[in-house]
Amino acid sequence: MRARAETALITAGALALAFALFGLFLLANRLNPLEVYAVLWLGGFGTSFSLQATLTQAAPLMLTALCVAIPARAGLLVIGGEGALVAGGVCAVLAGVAAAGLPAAVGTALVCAAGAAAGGAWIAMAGALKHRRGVNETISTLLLNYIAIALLNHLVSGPIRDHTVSLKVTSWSIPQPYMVDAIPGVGVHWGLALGVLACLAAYVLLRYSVPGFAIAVLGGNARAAQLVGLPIGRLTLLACALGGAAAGLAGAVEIVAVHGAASSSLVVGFGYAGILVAFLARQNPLAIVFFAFLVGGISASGGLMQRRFDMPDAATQVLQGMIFLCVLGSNALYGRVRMFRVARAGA
Amino acid sequence: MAGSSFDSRRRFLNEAGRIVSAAGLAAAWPTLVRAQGKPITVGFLYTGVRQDYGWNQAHTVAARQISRLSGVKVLEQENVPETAEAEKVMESMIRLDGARVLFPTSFGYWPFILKIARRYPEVLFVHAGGLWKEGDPANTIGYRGYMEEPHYLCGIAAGRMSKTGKIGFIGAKPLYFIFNNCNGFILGARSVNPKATCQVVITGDWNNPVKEAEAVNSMVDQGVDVIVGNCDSPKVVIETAERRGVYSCGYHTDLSALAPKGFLSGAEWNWGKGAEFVRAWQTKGSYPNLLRGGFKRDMVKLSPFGRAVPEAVRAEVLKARQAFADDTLALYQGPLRDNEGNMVLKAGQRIDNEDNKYKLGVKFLVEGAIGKTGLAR
Amino acid sequence: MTPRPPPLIEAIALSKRFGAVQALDGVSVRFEPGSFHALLGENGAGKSTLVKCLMGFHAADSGTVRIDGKVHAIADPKAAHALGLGMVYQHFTLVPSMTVAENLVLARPDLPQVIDWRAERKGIDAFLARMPFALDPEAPAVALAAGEKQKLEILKQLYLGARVLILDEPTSVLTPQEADEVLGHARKLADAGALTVVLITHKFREVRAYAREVSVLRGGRNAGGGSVAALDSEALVRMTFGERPMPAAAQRGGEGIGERCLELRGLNALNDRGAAAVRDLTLHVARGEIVGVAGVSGNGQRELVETLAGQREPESGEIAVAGLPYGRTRAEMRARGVFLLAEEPLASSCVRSMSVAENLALRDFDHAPFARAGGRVDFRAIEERARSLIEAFGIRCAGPHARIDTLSGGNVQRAVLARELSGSVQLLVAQNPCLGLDFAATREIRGRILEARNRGAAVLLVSEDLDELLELADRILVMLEGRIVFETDRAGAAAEAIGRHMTEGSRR
Amino acid sequence: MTGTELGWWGVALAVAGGAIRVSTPYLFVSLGETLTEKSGRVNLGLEGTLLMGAMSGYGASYLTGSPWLGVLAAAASGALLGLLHAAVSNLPRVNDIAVGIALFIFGTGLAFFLGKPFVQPQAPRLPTLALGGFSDVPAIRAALEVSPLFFIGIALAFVMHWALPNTRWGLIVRAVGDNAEAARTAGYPVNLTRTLATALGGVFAGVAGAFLSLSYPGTWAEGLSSGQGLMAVALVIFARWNPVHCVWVSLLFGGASALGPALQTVGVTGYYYLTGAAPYVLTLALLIASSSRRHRLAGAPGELSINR
Repeated sequence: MRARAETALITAGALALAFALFGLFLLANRLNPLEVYAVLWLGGFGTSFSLQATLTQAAPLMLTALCVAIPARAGLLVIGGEGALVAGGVCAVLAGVAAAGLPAAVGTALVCAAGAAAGGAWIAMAGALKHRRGVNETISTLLLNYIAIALLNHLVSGPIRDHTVSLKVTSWSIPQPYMVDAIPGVGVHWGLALGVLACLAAYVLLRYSVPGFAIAVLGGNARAAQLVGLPIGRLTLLACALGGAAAGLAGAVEIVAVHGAASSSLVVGFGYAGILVAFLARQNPLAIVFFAFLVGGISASGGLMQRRFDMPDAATQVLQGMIFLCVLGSNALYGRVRMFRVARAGA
Repeated sequence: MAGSSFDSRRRFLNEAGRIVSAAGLAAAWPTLVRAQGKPITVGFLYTGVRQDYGWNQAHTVAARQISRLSGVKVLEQENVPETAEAEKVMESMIRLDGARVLFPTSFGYWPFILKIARRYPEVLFVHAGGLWKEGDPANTIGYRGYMEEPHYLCGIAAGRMSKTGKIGFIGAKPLYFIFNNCNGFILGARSVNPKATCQVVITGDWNNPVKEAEAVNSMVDQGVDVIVGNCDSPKVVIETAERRGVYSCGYHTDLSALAPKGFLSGAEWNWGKGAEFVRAWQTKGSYPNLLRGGFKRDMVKLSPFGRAVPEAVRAEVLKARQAFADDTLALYQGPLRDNEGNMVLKAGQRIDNEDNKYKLGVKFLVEGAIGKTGLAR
Repeated sequence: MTPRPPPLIEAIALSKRFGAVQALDGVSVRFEPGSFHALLGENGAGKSTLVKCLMGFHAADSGTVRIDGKVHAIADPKAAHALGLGMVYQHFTLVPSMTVAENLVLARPDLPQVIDWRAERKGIDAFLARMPFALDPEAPAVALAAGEKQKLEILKQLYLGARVLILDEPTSVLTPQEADEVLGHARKLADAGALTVVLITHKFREVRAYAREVSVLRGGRNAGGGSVAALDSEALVRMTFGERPMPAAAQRGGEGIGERCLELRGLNALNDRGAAAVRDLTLHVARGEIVGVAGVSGNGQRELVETLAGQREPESGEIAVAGLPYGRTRAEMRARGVFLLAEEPLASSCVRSMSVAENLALRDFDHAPFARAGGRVDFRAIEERARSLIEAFGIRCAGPHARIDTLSGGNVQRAVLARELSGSVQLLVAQNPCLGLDFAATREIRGRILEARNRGAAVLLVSEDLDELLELADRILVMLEGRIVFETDRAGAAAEAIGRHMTEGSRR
Repeated sequence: MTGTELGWWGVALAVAGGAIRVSTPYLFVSLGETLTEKSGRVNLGLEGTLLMGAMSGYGASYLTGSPWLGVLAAAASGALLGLLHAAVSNLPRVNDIAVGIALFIFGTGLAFFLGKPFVQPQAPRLPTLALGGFSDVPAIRAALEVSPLFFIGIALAFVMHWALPNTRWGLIVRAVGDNAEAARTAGYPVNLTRTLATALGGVFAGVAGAFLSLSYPGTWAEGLSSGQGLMAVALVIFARWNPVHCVWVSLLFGGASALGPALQTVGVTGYYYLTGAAPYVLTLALLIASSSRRHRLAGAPGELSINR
């Protein structure tokens, strides 16, 4: 228990430092930090409406953050959320179009499953390359991001393009009944519920299930995992597939809850923001729900800050970058904070 | 690093305002000022940066114009992506800032407008896509100028000025209005030089400076000496063309300042109608749900001519503009073949310049175009 | 450069404490110029700490260091180099991708900004000519054999103008033949008066063969010394080990040798650099038998154990356990009772970030009672079993929830032992199970291995400690350059003969 | 006008010209990343550094009127971000790849935040050397109008190739990157060396940014960079950490980017996305071909986190 308190305290300290530094940055640009933070609170968390905006932003981040957190549990650093999301979106549309005529709920479920499967396969490729060929997963998933986006653009502007839509270059759209609208009373699309559920499931799976324990052993010490005969290849693929499935699901949600078809609007940086959320949460699926909410709030309030202070929209990126750097830097403090030293020494 | 004070930023915004020729506005000015009505907040959403010399800047001009109306406060938000976030930004402006008229400027915002317009009947949504159709909410307006008309005029200038008879069109994405503009440009050029040909390059992105510059360079290498760019920010196309010493035509806003030597003219939006919609909403007046028009409805403009354009060519272009205004000149008229040899319009067939349905369905490039639409017939 | 005579080095009453451990307690030692001085003592006797104080790695709590009579406070290795002190470490400090010449030049403090390689090469060639052993200056360090790397380390110190050369257990990675060559050359340099050599070792053979003076440390304190000629081996043993009784040989029992359990035929495996490490190896271990594999490290033992542990893919050859091909899968390990004690338990068979209880369950967390229906892990059951094992194997720790990396080396090995030996062991592979453990822990672990054998387990004991093999093994094989080159049963086993085979037919 | 019908020959010329124009940013980021990785550290944040360089270069050139001062400002901003990356990565238990991604977000945000005032105005651009004077075909003249930065980049590649084995600092950087323990034993400061190497890597990436905004395509806009910074890591692997190979690899990547538009001008349309993605597919294929489960990529520094 003490270790968890240590994590909370150090992370809180890092966040405070980041907001302080951003305050100085605002002062340097002749803006009053207190006013800005008041508006940030109002825009992101203050009113029920801004909460809706925040949750809308947070929903995809929960899923793309899992795409980093689950493989991290197996000792892999995967940054392929963007590519898995795009792959998920495209396959979700193809599944929806191919399986038209099903009852609405079944159709929606099928579309989401197809998206998750595609995303899972996309990142599992990187897992296979890592296990079979020793290819570093960080670089391969980075390259797979660009390849996925190129494939999306090529498919959407050619083979699977819906020529009846003159509005923009977009793919065929899935049958209307498969679309879902907002969760009644919350005003945010079902992606939010799926995101929270996925985080809970990931936490329980990684913490309490046999495969979860095996993945943790692999992540902790691959040589020990080999020594006790754990199937390293299968565990690597499983961790990557689960992570990819989460990001693929985020892509499918963008289809069933927002756009109805695949287009370049799928490529808006949810994947990269997921990396930030995963590291803030120190790869813990439960903490991802909270930090996705925090990062979503900052992004959601960016608009209001822009309108009220005529401040460039990039301000939220600067703040997120500062938070990321401070939290990463705070890793150095673990084991150093005197109060918690007793916990670590286990004497 | 350079100072980042906001005062200098405000100075640049005003400078952008000045670039637009005051003439167009002066005419409409007196009527707008007199309109009184209860104070109102108007919100603008942009997909990119406001001063991009392009699509967003054209709307900024309208925003400036609206902000000068009495009792009107204008809010602007940049870089709003075409995702669920756009819906939330619109609601945020309505609920937190009390906006009662919204201008979601990007093409891709339309589905989100339809989604929330019914929930906020007290708010007017004005969209620059001109996509309103029967059954869409009453508190939404689709308006858009037929930019193919000014492109036709630029085509005439290009046809006259081009020495090699080879002109170039760079499009961002394979969409109907890009093809209409391209066809207008080619038809204008071939009306004065029947043998003129046009290289068509699609970059694939609304905003990709490197690809746009590469497209200009490879075109000029093929002997092209007049180029027009249809992307969010034509700044790179114009500047690169100027550096390669070839002529160029503008799009969205007046880009003559960027190419003193090679600039011929340009196709500009006139979103001025936006101010009329705001006034109508303020005074509970009537407003059209769909407004599409060319020169006849003063919804498009022609940039001032560049130094290089001789008097004779200017006269010829202005005559054609007047013909558009008087509706005596039809852009699409038979006999017309596409660049794959099929007969698209038989002799005597004439498409009215405001035939929106036909224009939405254009999937072909006219004869003389080198390049494919990539669209199934 | 005219070789100045090496300085007289005197350490007077040096003391150093690391947390709870008093590593040095008032140790005094004197290295005469041009002498070949051995520092003898068991693991953990304070030998390395003493020389690290001399080299400026650690600052002694009290005591002084006098060089040619003048007191010096040596702040860091750079200061030590300036005074002519050079040290060769147990682990290599070479830059793999750099050539021999680059590694030599790298260490020079007065390296010019722009290196004139022609002049440097002339200097290096002249220097190498003076040295007793030669290395190709253009060869990249990564391609050198272990012995050549050790020579390069020594050359590096001499090239830096070291006049006092401290060798910290240099032969632990060399074949005895390479060790003789290196120590022989060092002795010649010392006799020529150009160099004082301080050899840190725990091998009596080397002290007798090469050292002129010896100082013995035990428990961080002086335990005698003097000129080697004047001391017989009994005296040296008494000084090194003190009055402790020699470890009583555990009783050998059990029903004798059963049928073959582990069979290897024509096994080939590569090392991390892709060079052949295990060559066409054939051996078998029967039930109730301990087969010892002797050999100096670096002859393929590590790769052999890793192949058996599933940490390395064999190139070719067959592995059979209990008559069936063994694919090193978890199911086979469980079904045929295959267990393994790896060399560094924390690095090879434990997960640092997990608790003692979880580490104890690595072998069976996926089976009842630890895995419940639906694939749920029952942490309470894991904890209960852990408590009983901690009790049974005497693991000193802060309870089952303590992280395993908070335990001492001995206790980590006990934990691994508890995990590996608490089941029904058919085949046990152990590699240097007592490396770096204190005397009591070593005796206990060797006892448990013998118990497993007495209960009928087949044991393959790979060890670099000849005494350990002589004490435990029923049969001893010698592994040299990836092959089995000699075999003897327990009765006929003689340290001298085994030692010779460990070195014969070495590379040069 | 002697504009002859060049047809396919024109495509080859355009790709060659494009290769030179578009490869220069790739060259600088890959050289910068090579140096940083030689010291044992990976900087995925070069995308942010590139944009900061483009912005500060364009801004300084606009405010001072001298494009070369702009390049200097870009280099300085690159150095600052490099130092920031090193400062955080030097801390214990901090993953330098995660720091890189943090800097990617931070640098990009800062560039667009401070860059707002420079989107509108036109800044004086870097001069170009007209090497095509001998030919009267305008296309050849245009293709051979090359920015001096291209030649500076190639020169720096050879200088770095010479310096790594022939200078004291070169040896130290290689030692720190291959076996930090050995470097520490030889008395060299590991973290300080890596900090300098990362800062210098930042300078290179900053200059790459300045090239984008001051030479080709010569504008400051938010869509300016398209992953060149992020791709630096892949480029370096492709070039086997050899500075001279970086030149060929950059030309290859530049050529691939120029292929798309050039093909369209001769009517081969519809594949612009795929040709754009060709370099990434190529890099992944090479990575797969040259990796092996057993040992590291040839030439890879030992201490690189992406190798363990």
